[in-house]
Amino acid sequence: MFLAQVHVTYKPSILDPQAEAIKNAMHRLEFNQVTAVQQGKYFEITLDVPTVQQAEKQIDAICDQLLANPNMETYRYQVKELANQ
Amino acid sequence: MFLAQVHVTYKPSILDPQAEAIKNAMHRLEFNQVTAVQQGKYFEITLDVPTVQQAEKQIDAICDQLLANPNMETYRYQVKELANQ
Amino acid sequence: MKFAVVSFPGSNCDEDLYYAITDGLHEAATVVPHTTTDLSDFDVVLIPGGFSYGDYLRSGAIAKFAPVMPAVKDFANTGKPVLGICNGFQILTEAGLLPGTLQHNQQMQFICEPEPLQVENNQTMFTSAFQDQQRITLPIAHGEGNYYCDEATLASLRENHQIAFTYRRNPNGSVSDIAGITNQAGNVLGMMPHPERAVEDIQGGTDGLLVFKSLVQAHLRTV
Amino acid sequence: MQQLKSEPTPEEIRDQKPYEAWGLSQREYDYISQKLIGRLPNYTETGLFAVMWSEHCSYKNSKPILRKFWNDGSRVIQGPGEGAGVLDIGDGQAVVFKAESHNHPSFVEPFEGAATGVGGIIRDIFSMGAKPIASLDSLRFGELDNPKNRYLLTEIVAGIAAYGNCIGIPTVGGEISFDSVYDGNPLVNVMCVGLMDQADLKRGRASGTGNSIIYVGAKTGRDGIHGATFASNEFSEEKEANRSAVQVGDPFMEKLLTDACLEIIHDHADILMGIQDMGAAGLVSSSAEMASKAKSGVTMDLDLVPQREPGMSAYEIMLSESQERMLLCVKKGQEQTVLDIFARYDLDAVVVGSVTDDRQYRLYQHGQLVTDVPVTSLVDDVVEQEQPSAKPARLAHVKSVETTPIKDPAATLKKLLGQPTIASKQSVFKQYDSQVQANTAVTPGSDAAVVRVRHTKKALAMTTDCNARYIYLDPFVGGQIAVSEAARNIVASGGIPIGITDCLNFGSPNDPESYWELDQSVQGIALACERFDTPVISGNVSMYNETDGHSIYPTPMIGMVGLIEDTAYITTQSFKSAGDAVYLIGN
Ligand SMILES: Nc1ncnc2c1ncn2[C@@H]1O[C@H](COP(=O)(O)OP(=O)(O)O)[C@@H](O)[C@H]1O
Repeated sequence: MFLAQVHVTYKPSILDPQAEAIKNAMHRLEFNQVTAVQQGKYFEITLDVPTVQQAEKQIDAICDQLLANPNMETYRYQVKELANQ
Repeated sequence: MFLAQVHVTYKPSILDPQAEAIKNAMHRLEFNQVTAVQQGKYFEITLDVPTVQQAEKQIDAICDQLLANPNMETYRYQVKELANQ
Repeated sequence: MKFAVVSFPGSNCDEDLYYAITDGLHEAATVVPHTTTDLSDFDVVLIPGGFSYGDYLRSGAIAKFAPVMPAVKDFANTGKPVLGICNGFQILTEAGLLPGTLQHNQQMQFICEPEPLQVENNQTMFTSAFQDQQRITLPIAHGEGNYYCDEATLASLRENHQIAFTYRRNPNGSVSDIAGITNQAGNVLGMMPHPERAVEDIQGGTDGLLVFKSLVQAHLRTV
Repeated sequence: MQQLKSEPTPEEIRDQKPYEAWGLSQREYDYISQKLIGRLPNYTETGLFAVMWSEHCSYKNSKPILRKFWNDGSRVIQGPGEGAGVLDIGDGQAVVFKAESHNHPSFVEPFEGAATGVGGIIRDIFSMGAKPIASLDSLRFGELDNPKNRYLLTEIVAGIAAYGNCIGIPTVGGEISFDSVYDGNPLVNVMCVGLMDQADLKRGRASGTGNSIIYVGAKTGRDGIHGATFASNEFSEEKEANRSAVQVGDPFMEKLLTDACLEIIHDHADILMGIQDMGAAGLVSSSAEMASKAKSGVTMDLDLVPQREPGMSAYEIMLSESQERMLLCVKKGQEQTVLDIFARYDLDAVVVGSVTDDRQYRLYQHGQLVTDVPVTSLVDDVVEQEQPSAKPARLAHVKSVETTPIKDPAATLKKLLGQPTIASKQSVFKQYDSQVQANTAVTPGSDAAVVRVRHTKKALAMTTDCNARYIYLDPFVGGQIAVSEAARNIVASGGIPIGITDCLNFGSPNDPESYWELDQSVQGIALACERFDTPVISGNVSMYNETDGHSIYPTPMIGMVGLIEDTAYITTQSFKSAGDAVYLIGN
């Protein structure tokens, strides 16, 4: 069993209205020292495969096909083995 | 300048329809070895404060008040100092 | 009788509510901006549907910090009625005036359709004009209307008769088919269906008008 | 004339001809440099000409044909040529509408492409002074057995829903059909309808020497600038791979922008000289067109333009298609009134320039004059191109097509009803908030949608229609059929048809057969419009809808609006009660 931790974030040039709105909300709450906010998605995916190579291959494919929109987003991930329960 | 990396995720007891939908989509794409999916939000927040303690205190408050809904979400974060540009 | 309709940046049913009161109910209504800090002149506060602050982050999450919110809480504490519809319901849960949370619809899509409902409790300020267990139809239009609360909260909602409306064919996955709940005191109601879209025949039904008529009845009892 | 160090010199542009890749022909380039400005244009200017002279902005290929449309009629207050057309509906009120296509962006990035399509057409409506009261969407996809098409359908519908629902404009109708000719080239056409008091009518004019040009709304980023137009020396390979020109919509900001602009139009009409949205070719087309229509000049300082990314060149700032931006012309000395209103809505608004009397178009960046050309050379002097036209060879054989007689009508009926094109579209329109604003009297699922005009007895019926197969078989008659179908939908809903808008989705104008189809269908539409007394008051042309040399069916979408004099006349499609008589009318 492997656990993949995936981060999907916007490419730098993409307008992210959500992050803007969140930053503005922080400023309204008087957290004025916040100078930048970026937001993205985070996934934890458990895979029942025998090797880390297989886990990585599948996660790569899942990110490409499903989790990230290649027009606007990039992704990165880490795969680690889970201790047997 | 400090950078906080914040993860907001659902409490384990909460059924997250979005994560369910994503898991189902993975199965439709024949990634059948995926046994569990959790999803959450990821934020990178840049703060212009002098000390790491101040950064952590602010991030804690921001998470509590804004980024996480205590009914269903938990958060964790890491703060690191940014190299001066 | 004076109704306040609180308009947040991104609210989009504020005018609809205003007209439901003025044209449907023939009472006086004022649309007040999110910067208002005193609502004590009004008899009822209405929190409209829409996408306050874009509903970015979570629906209602940013609106709960709007300058008007302390006034809404003060108003609720006096025991006068506060009604949140759709995004208004989401804001009231985020602000802690109502228990629970509204999650994404189970099927992850926005749903707009007339929805068969049941009045579960006609003993509230918002439902007294309905019959007990009356079956009604109101439009729904939401992407995040899937009501969630934990077991303990659900038990106390039941015990205190806080469930005001239920869906007759659960469209979104809500716990216990919940479509609308009140707070424990019974003077704050949040509901996902839109009564303000069902006040004139041309809109396809008038069941929504009874929510507002109930408020008039409740007001008459207090004066 | 200045250019940045990294940009090619005018001589290098002349010799290396980058403009050809931007769609400017050698003849056009020569005409511009020799006849219109009398010198070689610099890099920024060449870019401005390329985009302003493109079909998208100038309609240079389609204009000769579009003139054949009929746009008279007693109700017409504003015909084609402004943000949207305007028709008189009595009581001092007017209906404003227009349709626009967002086909290519929706193929590249379906969710955002469709969402920004909705956002764009809404700005055209409120910039006239009208409150947007309804939208309709006309969609075409390839067949659904192809997963790519299912993906496009899901995402495009979600994008339309996300934008329309959030901004609070009901999506009340539309149409969808499926055919493999749209594989690789889906059509996303959105129509928006607005309601206004005639007294509030505003136009896109930069008039009155010395008056200020105010930029408002989202910051400018490098969105939507066509990849091909990036000179390779501006970006290192690595950066290029990591950046993206996708336009992203922000319906929340557009809601604020709509409310703020309408407030200024209502309360400060006297100081607002003109207003226009920044659509295709953003800042350059809006400012140049506003100056052209007012027969004035304009000067802007690009350093003042709110920017989302550092280091943007003048070319990029001017061509950016960032969404949710508007340009206003405001009386000198009265700017603060307008800026204060935008500040109240938390919107960026800045004075970026002023109106001049010499009819020159001047841009400054970093204190240097980077563009100095006559306004007319950008907007009015575009050389129209009547293209060669030829009747498609296939039409010679149309009549010989055999049809087989139906043996088992029940089975055929079931099969027909199972076709996605014919089946119920409820799974789509259920995702649209069709009732916000609480005026929708007939929601999707009937013939035309009906939206009542609050506080009057009136209502407006609206529909979009086009059966592209008929047009493929006979564009002239097919064009008439499209208008007739729309009119039947309006009449069946209780309305009198009063006008149309259109989206002309065609193949390449350089293909004589496509050009002929465009010409014929426009003539067919024009004739039908005259008969129905429904002037064409606005519209949009989308050409080059082809993949690998295969063009889509010619698809001139018709958006029609009808006036229902009394809400009591509203009728819906469904059978009402058992025992009612059923009549069949017509042949
Ligand atoms: N994309 C769409 N968006 C909104 N409504 C739609 C859409 N497609 C179809 N509808 C609605 O469904 C109903 C039937 O449409 P359609 O199948 O095109 O029927 P018809 O051929 O009779 O016009 C109409 O009310 C139409 O407005």
